[in-house]
This record gives sequence, structure tokens and C-alpha cells, in this order.
Amino acid sequence: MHQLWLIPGLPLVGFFLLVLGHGRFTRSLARLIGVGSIAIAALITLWVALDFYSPGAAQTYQVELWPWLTAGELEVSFGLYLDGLSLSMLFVVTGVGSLIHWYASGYMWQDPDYQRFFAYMNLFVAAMLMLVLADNLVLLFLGWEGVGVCSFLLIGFWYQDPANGYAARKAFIVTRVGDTAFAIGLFLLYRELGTLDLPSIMVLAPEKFVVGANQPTLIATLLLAGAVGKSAQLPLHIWLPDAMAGPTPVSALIHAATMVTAGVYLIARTHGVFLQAPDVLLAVAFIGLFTLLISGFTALNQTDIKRVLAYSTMSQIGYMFFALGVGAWSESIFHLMTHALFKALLFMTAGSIILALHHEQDIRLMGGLRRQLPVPFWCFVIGSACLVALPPTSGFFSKEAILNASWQLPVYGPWFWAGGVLGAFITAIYSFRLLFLVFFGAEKVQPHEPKGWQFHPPLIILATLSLVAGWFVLPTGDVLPSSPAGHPPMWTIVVAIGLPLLGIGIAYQVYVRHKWQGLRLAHWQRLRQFWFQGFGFDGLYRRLFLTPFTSLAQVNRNDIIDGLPTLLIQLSRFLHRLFSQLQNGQLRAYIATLASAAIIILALAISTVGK
Amino acid sequence: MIWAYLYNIVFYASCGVTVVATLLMISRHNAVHALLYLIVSSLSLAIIFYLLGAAFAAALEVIVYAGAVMILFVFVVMMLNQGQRSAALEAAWLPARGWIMPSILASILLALLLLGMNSEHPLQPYGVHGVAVKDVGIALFGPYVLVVELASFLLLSGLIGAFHIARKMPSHMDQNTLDEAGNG
Amino acid sequence: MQLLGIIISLLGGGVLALMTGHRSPVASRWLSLASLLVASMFYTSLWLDSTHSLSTSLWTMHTDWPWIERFGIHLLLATDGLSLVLIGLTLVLGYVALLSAWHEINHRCGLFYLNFLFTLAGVVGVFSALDLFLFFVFWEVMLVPMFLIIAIWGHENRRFAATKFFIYTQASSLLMLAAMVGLVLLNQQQTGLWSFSWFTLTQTDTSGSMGMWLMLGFYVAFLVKLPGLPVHNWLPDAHTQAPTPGSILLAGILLKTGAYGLLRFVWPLFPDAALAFAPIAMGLGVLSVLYAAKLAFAQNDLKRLIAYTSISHMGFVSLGIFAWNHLSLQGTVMQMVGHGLSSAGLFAIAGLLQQRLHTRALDQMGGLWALMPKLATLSMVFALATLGLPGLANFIGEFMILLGVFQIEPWAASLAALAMILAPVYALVIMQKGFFGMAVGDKTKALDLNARELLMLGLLVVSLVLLGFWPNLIFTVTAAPVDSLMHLGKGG
Amino acid sequence: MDNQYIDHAIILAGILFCLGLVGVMVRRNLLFMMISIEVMLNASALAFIAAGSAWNQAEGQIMFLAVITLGAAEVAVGLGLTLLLFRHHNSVDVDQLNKLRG
Repeated sequence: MHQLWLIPGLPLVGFFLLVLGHGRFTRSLARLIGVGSIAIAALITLWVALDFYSPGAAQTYQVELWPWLTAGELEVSFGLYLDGLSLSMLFVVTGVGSLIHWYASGYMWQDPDYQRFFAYMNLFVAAMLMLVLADNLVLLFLGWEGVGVCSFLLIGFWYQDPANGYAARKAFIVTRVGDTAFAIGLFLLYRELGTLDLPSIMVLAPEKFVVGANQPTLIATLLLAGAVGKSAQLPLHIWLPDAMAGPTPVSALIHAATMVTAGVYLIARTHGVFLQAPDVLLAVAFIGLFTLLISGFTALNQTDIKRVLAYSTMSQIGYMFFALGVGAWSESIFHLMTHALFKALLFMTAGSIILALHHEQDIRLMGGLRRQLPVPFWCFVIGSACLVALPPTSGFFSKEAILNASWQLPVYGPWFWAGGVLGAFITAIYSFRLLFLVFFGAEKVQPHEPKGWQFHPPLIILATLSLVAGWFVLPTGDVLPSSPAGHPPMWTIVVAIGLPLLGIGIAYQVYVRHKWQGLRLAHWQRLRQFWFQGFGFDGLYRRLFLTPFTSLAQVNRNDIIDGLPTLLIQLSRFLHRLFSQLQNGQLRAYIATLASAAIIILALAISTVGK
Repeated sequence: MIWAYLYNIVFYASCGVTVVATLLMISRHNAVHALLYLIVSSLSLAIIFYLLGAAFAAALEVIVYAGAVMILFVFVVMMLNQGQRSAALEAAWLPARGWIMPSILASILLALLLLGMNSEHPLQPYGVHGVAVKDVGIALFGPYVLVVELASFLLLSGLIGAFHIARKMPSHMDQNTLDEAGNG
Repeated sequence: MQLLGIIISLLGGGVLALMTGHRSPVASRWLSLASLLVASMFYTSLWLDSTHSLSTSLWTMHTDWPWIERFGIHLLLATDGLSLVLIGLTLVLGYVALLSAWHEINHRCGLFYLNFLFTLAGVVGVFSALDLFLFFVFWEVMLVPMFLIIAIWGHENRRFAATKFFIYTQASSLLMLAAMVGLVLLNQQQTGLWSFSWFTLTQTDTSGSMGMWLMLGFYVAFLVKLPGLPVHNWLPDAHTQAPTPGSILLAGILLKTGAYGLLRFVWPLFPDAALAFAPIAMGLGVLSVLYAAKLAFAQNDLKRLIAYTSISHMGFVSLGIFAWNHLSLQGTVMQMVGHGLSSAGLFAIAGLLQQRLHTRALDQMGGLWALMPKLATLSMVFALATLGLPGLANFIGEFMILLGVFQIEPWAASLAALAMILAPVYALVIMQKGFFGMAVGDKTKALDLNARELLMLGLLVVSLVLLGFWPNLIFTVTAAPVDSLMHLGKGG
Repeated sequence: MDNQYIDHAIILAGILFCLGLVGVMVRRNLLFMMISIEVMLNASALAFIAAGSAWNQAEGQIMFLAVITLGAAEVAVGLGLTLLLFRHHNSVDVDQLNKLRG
């Protein structure tokens, strides 16, 4: 347990080595450092887990590395905190992370900036680990921002193309909006509870806050806004599809497994505050549900393979928010873990396909790849099965648990359950649409599969893991509040399994048998276009925020306050010209002014004499 | 009685002569005519002085003013005068329009002076007690007699200065201005 | 006594540099470096024996020699934790500016180093003078050489910028002088004795409208120096036209004198007036934070953009000072140090870019990452510091200021927190237009950093990260002085 | 004896003063301006005399003396300068002297 600081420390050391050794390390040495640091961190996590699971060991472990901020009554320490929740997150981050690094070492082999890539990846994992292991909200915020910066660096990794730069900045600024709300929530929390230390918040929150009072509600909403920003949920979700501009391993690691789940982790970690604000929990559920449905529909008609997976990630995280909202806390983390596995699998198989087709990402140009790319094909099938939650796979266990829990909710129970099942149905359609379009149908293009020991083993491991993961039991039981007990009626489970199968059938008919082509008719076109643009959020935000700000900035480029002094200068010059006319050298003009002055004075004297 | 009547006529006659002479003096083109009119007006002024009981002042006016100052003027005019050409030049410099603005100004000033001088509430310094001239005179010739002397020295130096400026004229006069003055 | 050593070694170094200047510029360069070294030796010895004495007494008195007996003016130099930290920052930035001036200044070097070291001496004097008259003298000593640096070694229309800078600061320091004299008279009426020393003047009762007017005199002078919103427009011009060392000095140190003045003079001397004036000042602070951030985004000239970012950061400082609780004051000190380091870095990079590309316009740059990876990564670090990335010094400063201000004025803090969104907008514009994207025009001859430049920027990056992870290095030193100032400011 | 003669004399002085003023303003020839100034001096002298005789005190006449001496000195210097002007610009137009303009 004492080597806990090594887990975030190793990737950080890896980052510094790679940065300082810029240009002097060979490619294989860079790979060794890059992948090695994460792999060792994963091993240490296992070692710590053994300690954790050993009987009689304390369920929580807190260590303070050094007193970070001490000012007056504010005591913020640079400390690590380990409990069931952070341990499960550690499994996800280091486990899936190391597999992705292993795969990335092969995927990015031809790229000139190989070392820079692994430096950023290591920094990212270090920041994510810091976020997960932080014992107070300020340190969590440090990890939170660090993760945001690394996602900016990695999305804009191929910086030559300005579009990537724009996507990176868009991601960073939109998440930064969420972070600002999170920061204001922090300030309010500190003002109310006087401390930012996580364990003590969990204790103080129930005592200090009255359930439903506006203080906890405000804090919970601000924390929710931060989580929404980072996990790309409804209002602040526009950056995730554009984030696909980064290399595929980046999308796999950051935009599927780890960073986007940070929001879920934050809500789970500060559940003490959320429990005091029930209507905010309801809002979380609603946000989850709406994101689930909207991104589901949008994914239906995307043409880029990575954008489909991006929207599917958004909808699966919507599921996790939905689970948190309905009070299924442990199930949501369980779904987080299973989703990390199969979504990373899907992204990496997509990566192999893209690499095989020389960076071709448009699924309309692919087809019939199941014979040329057997391994990616079977891994994709397993991944899609988990995504759709077919019975034996891990996806089934996590999604079923969430749907059952949603049924128990007193007021909105059945409605939530119905929304969730509808979401599952749409997920089935779009994921198998992707499968059929890419792997079935006519062979349009000649792929040549990248051989190499970095490509297949990680896929196979992940595939087996996502099949087996259903039976894992995460130690989050005692940390998070217990989810609602009780079993929903039998017919709900039958429906929950039947609908996805129905979806697969529909997808088969439409995309393999090419039936019901009517969907492509004109008046459907406008709806499909609307769905394609993600319900028009991008355009709305551009008109609402982007153009006014840029035009205001351009108009007031050299600021008007600067105009004041120049105005003063012009005024004095004008007065100077005016008075210089009076001295024109004409003697007789002077006598005339003399005479008129005399008149004025006399007139004044006479007028006053009268009084 | 006759004496009072005569006094009346002479007084107003000389006032009339002074005013008319000054008017003519201003409007003459020829410098010499203007000077002569000025002499006439100063003489009639001397008469008025006398009638007002200031015989000494009248004498001085005639001797110093009409005598010395005007003669000086005539000398200078004679020296500078370019004859007909300058008269024509004068005409050019005196457009009829030129008269309007100054005469307006002057008439306003005159009206104000007259208004100020009527007897009911004569124009006297408003709310301040001026020093009476008598005390000034006593002071002037009492302790400050030295100052009076100095003033006279000042006037003397002024005169010498003027003399010095005028003296250089012959040596610098180049040939053409001399001829021009000659045939004036 | 060490403080006097610092000031004299700087002044002496300047004069020596001048004398050797016209014979050989290199000698004057090494000489000024030597004088800086001597000064920092004095400084370290001062730091050592004041840290162990800080536990006992707050102040380490250096000199208290009578100067003008008639009005009770003494040469009173004393340092507490706060001025110690700021003098340290001055010396560090002195090294950075000197290194950046190594090749950039090549005509009239002697005179340049004279002005350079005189400005440093003036700033050290400002941070340690506790006699109001002496403070004013050092205030002028610091101002004139800075004006010369901009006017002689500046860029295209340096005359205009230098005069504007001079008029702004001079007019406001006149206000300060008037307020100073007014205060001394007020004190004389109340206590009957003439004294300019800070210790006695903090005891005078300055409530009522008279106190308010005197406070405003001081406040305006420091607001001009710390560019607050209505009187900030000298800074962008001064920065765009100043040579790189000039910009580093100006942004790194001279702006801090304004903030130091607010901390040391406005609140302790006029507690009630400052308390009454606090909401307006905080409003101004928030306004300048947001307005400058918006302006920075639209600039095409790199140095002008960085100048506006400085105004935005200094808006945070004025916001923090007028919240006047322990958190926001410690945050202000860290923000001053953090901003000093990060803006010095950014200006050094702007100078390096100008030397290589002969332009400051952002739209003529682009794709420099491939050509200059080291310079690009370092400017990335400074850009991240400017936008307040946690783990670097600026974040600690901003976070604690906002935390402190939130206790007093939640709305002001939330509005100022919006700057956390605007900051990346302008910081990443530098990276996007400058370093990402395709290379515009032929940049083949642009070469990467050499050892000297790497040392200079490395020094700054290391100190930024150091303060980001171990801010207590500064907080322990400034905890006691900030506490005493706070009690004074609360009318204690 | 402040009878109507005194009043009329002062009125005359006023008239003369204004006429002199007109002369100065109208004429461009420096000589004529000098002459008009003389007339204005005379007008003030008349006013002094009239006032002196009104209060029958000697001050009037002393001031008259002062006016006269002043007039004389002024004429002497003025004419000298006019000669200079004439020699330099060989004309007596006063408008030529406009070097001292703003």
C-alpha cells in the first residue's frame, strides 16, 4: 500500500525522461519508457489490490506526500487517497491504459514525432491517476486540468493541419467552461464547509446541509456542470466528435476509456453532496437520458467510423449518468469499467481497419472486410455484442443492472426504464449497421493488414476481458451508497433482451438485405441531415457565442479607452490654431481690438453705476 | 452783459472750428493739408483754453504745441513727402468702405462718454476714493522732487535717442530715394 | 546592512558599466553580470539571517539615518517577508533580462547597463523603503531610466510610447506626492510632530472624507502603475516598443511595485477609506480582468497581446488586494511572483522570435514547431502558465485570490472566474497562430535556441513548476507580514 | 462755476478724442496715425483744463503740462521711427510692419 505514490509517479517520470531526452532517444528506447512506465504502474496497482483485498486490511488508505497549500485556515495537502472506488478506477486507467499504450507503440511506429506522442500519453496517464487518487478537491482539480491540457495536446498532435488545431482548442475551451463551473462550485463548497478534503466532505456534507436546501443544490449543480463539461454530456458535448481528429489510440484512451469518465468519477466521489440535493440527481438522470437518445440518433447516420464510435461513447456515458441519477451508484461504475473495455476494443479494431485502408475513415467506402481482416472482424463482433448488451457479454450485466435499478425509482421509474430500453434498441441498430457496412457486403477496397506483435495480442486480451468482465465484482460496494433493492417484473427483463435482438434484425434487413430503402427518401433526408449535424448544437453555439465574441473583439481591436488621450491631444491642437489667428501683425487690427475692449469696459462701468 | 454774449459766441465758434478742422484733417489725402488743419484746430483749442480761464495753458498750447511739435511734423512731412504720387497712394489706401467700422466704433464710444457725463449721476469712480490730484501735486513737488527731475532726464534721453535714430539717415540713403525725395 | 549592499552594488555596477561601455561592450556586459552576482550574494545572506530572525521580529531594520531633520525624514530601509520575496523576484528577473540583452543590445551598451541596473536598484529601494519620502525618491529613480531604455533602444515609434509611459506615471506620482504631504500634515495636526515614517503614519486616524481623498491619491498612482482599467493604455504601447530586456523589466518587476504599493500603503494607512472604496476597486479589478482578456484575443502584434494578458492578470491582483483577507492576500503575492515569471518568459520568447523572424505580427508566423521544437515547447509551457494550468505558479495565485474574494464578494469572484475561460482563448491563440499550422513564408534559416537562451527560459520554467508544486516556499515567508498588514488594514 | 461751458468743453474733448481714434484706425499712413494721436492727446488736455477750471484748482494745468511734454517726446521718437520705417521700406504704409505675427 505504501508504494501508492509510485503509480502516478512512474508515468510522470516517464514524461520527464521523454521530454528531456528529446532527439537523443532511439524509437525503441522511447517505446520502452513510454509503455514500460504504464505497464509497471499496472503491476503496482495489482500489487496494491492484493493488499487491499487481503482480509482485515483497512478499506481506505490516505497518505500525505507534502503540505501543498497552507494559508491561514486553508490546509490543502498533496496527498493520495485510496478506497474501493479509486481502486476500480485504477484498474481501468492502468489496465486498459497499458493495453492501449502497447497497441499505440505499433500504431504510431511510422510517425516522426513518436517520442513526443508518448511524452504526452504518459503525462495524460499521470494526470488521470492524480485525478483518481487525489485526496482533496484542489488536487483533483489539478488532475482535472492536466487531463484537459493533455487532451488538447493529443487532439492537436498532428499540428500541421489547422483543422486539428481548431478541434483541439474547441475541446479545451468547452471543457474549460465546465471546469470554471467546477471551480466556482469548489469556492462555494469551501465557503460552506470550510474544507476541501474529500473524506471530511463526505462526513460534513450530510451534517451541515439540509436535504434540498439551495446551498447543496447550487454546489451540486456546479459540480454537475464540471462533470458535464469533461464527460461531454448534453449541453457541453459538441467537442467530442471533433476530438476524433487525434490519432486513434488517443481516441481509445482519452475519449473512450478514461478522461470522459472523469465526470462520472467526480459525481460518484462527491456523492455525499449530491445525496443532499435530490432534484440535482434527477437532473443528472435527465441529462443522461437525453444525451443517450440524442447521440444514439446522431450515430445512426454518421459516415466516419470514429465519429460513430464517438457518439456511441457519448450515449454509453449518458447511460452512466443515467445510472448515477437513478441512484444505481455501483452499477454505474461497473458499467464504466465494462464500457472502457469494449469501447477501447472497438476503437482499436477501428484503428487497425483505418491503418489497413491507408487512413481511410469513411465507412461507405469500406465493405466485406471480414475475410481479409479476420482478427479485427471477430474482435469487432465481440465489442459490438458487449455494446448492445447481448446476454453472455459483460455489457449485458452492467446495462441490465442499470435498467432494473431505474425501474425501482418511485415517480419516474417506468418512464426512465422505457427511455433506457429505447436507447438500447437504437444502440443495437447503429452498432450493427456499422458492423454490416464495414465487414459485410461487396468488397470495395483491398486492405493489407499491418502485421506485428503490437496489433493482435492487445485486441485479443481485451476481447476476452470484455467477455469475462461480467462476473467481476468491483470493491465499490462500501464506498458508494447502496442502490435500490428489489427485482422488476419478469417481462421487463424479457423486453430488455428482446429489443436489442430486434434492432440487430432490423439492421440486418436494411444494411445487408437492402430492404426498406424508403428511409432514404427526400423528406427523410432533412431529418437525417438534422441528425447528422448532431441536432444542430454546433451551429447554435457558433451563432450564440462564437460570432458575437469574435466580432466584438475585432470591432474593439485597439481599445476605445485608448482614444481618450488622443482626443485630448487633438483638442489642444485645435485651440492653438484658433488663438494664433488673433496675432496677425496688423497694427490697425490691434487698435480696433483696443477700442472695442475700451467700449466693453465703459459699457460695464456705466451699467453698474446705475445701480 | 454784452461781454457774456460775446463770450458765448466766441466759445462756440472756436468749438465748431476745432471740430471741423479735425474732421477735415482726418480725411485729407495730402499730408501737408492735414498738418495745416491740425494747426488750425490747436489754435482754436488755445482759444477755448483761454476762455476757460487757463491763459497759461493757452499760451503754452500755442508756443509748444502749435509752434514746436507741428513744425517738427511739417519738417518730417516735407522730408518724406513724395508729392502727387503719395497723395494718389493715400487715396488708394482709403476706400470709402474703410470709414464705416471705425466711425461706428467712435460714435458708440462718443455716445458712452456723453451718457457717462450727464450731471444727475456723473461717471465717478465706483466705490473707490481716488487720491486727490492736490495731494499728488504736493507729493510730486514735495519729497519726490527728485523723481520729477528724473522724469525730465528720461524725456531728455528719449529725445536724444530719437535724434540718434534720425541722424543716420543721410549716410545710408541710397541714390534713388534721395532723387525721389528731391523731385517731391 | 545587506540591503544597502544590494543597492550600492547595483548602482556601482551601473556606473562601472557606463565607464567601460564605450571601450568594450563585452566588458560592460560581464561587469553588470558581476554586480548582479554581488547583489544576489548580499541577498542570500540577507535571506539566511532574516529567515531565522523572522520567527522573532517581523521586520529586519537596515538603516534609520536622519536625512531631513526639519520634517522628520529618515533614510528608513527595512524588509519583511513580503519585500524579501519581491526583491528576490527582482534579482531573478534581473538575471533573465540581462541574459536576454546579451546580443540584442549592441549600440551604446554602457549607457544601457547603467539604466538597467539603476532601474533594478530603484525597484529594490521601492520594495524596502519605509519612509514615504524615500519611497517617492526611489519611485522616481526607478521611472527615469526605464523611460530612457524605452526611448533609446526601443522599436519603431518608441518616442511616442516612452513619452506616454512617462506622462502617465509622472502625473499619477504627482498625485501620490500631494496625498503623501496631505497625510503628513494630517499626522502633524493630530500628533504635533513631523514624521514621514510608515510606522508612525499607520497610527494616524484617517477616517472621514479627508482620508478618502488621500487614499484616492495613493490609489490612482498605484492603479496607473499596476495597469488598472481606466488608466491602462500606456502599457500596450510601452511594451510593444520596449526592447526585450525593457519589456521583461517592465512586466516582471515594475508592475509589481504598483501592487506592492496597494498592499503596503493604501490599506494600512487608510483602513476605513479603503474598506469603503473596496467594492468599486473590486469592480474595476473584475472589469480589467475581463476587458483586457477580450482585447488580448483580438491583437495581431504578439507583444501587445502579452501586454494585455499582463493587464488581465494584474486585474486579479487588484481584485485580491481589495478583498483583504488572508487567503486573497497570500494569493496576490503568489500571483505577483507567478505573473512576473510567466510574463517575463513570454516576453523573452517574443524577443527571441523577433530576433529570428524580424516581425512581431502573429499572422506572419506559423508552423514554427517543426523548425524550433525547443522554443515551441517552452512557449507552450509559458502559455499554459498564463492560462492558469494547475501545477504552475499562476494557478495557485488565481485560485487563492478567487477563493479569498469568494468569501467577501461571491459575484465578483464568479465573474472573475470567467477569465478562466477567456484565458485559454488568448493563450492558445499564441500557440495556434505562432507555432501550429503550416509554415508561412520561408522560415528555413530560423534556428532553435542556443545554450544561453535555453538557460534563461529554463530558469523561469523550473521556478514556475517549483512554485506550482511547493508554493509554501513563499507562503511560509510571507505568512507573518501578510497577517500584520491585514490587522493594520482592519483598523487594528 | 460748473456752468454749461465746462460741460460743453468736456463734450468737445470727447468728440475730438473719438475723431482722433477714427483717424488712427482708418489711416494706413504712419504719419497720419501720428497726427491723429496728437489730436487725441489734445482732447485729453482739453478735458484736464476744463476739469481744472471747473474746480478752479491748478492740477488741471499741471496735468496739461505733463500731457504736452509727453506729446512732444512721443512725437520726437515717433517721427524718428517713421523716418527709419521710410528708409527701410521706402513707404510709410504701416501694414508692412507685420513680422511679429503669431
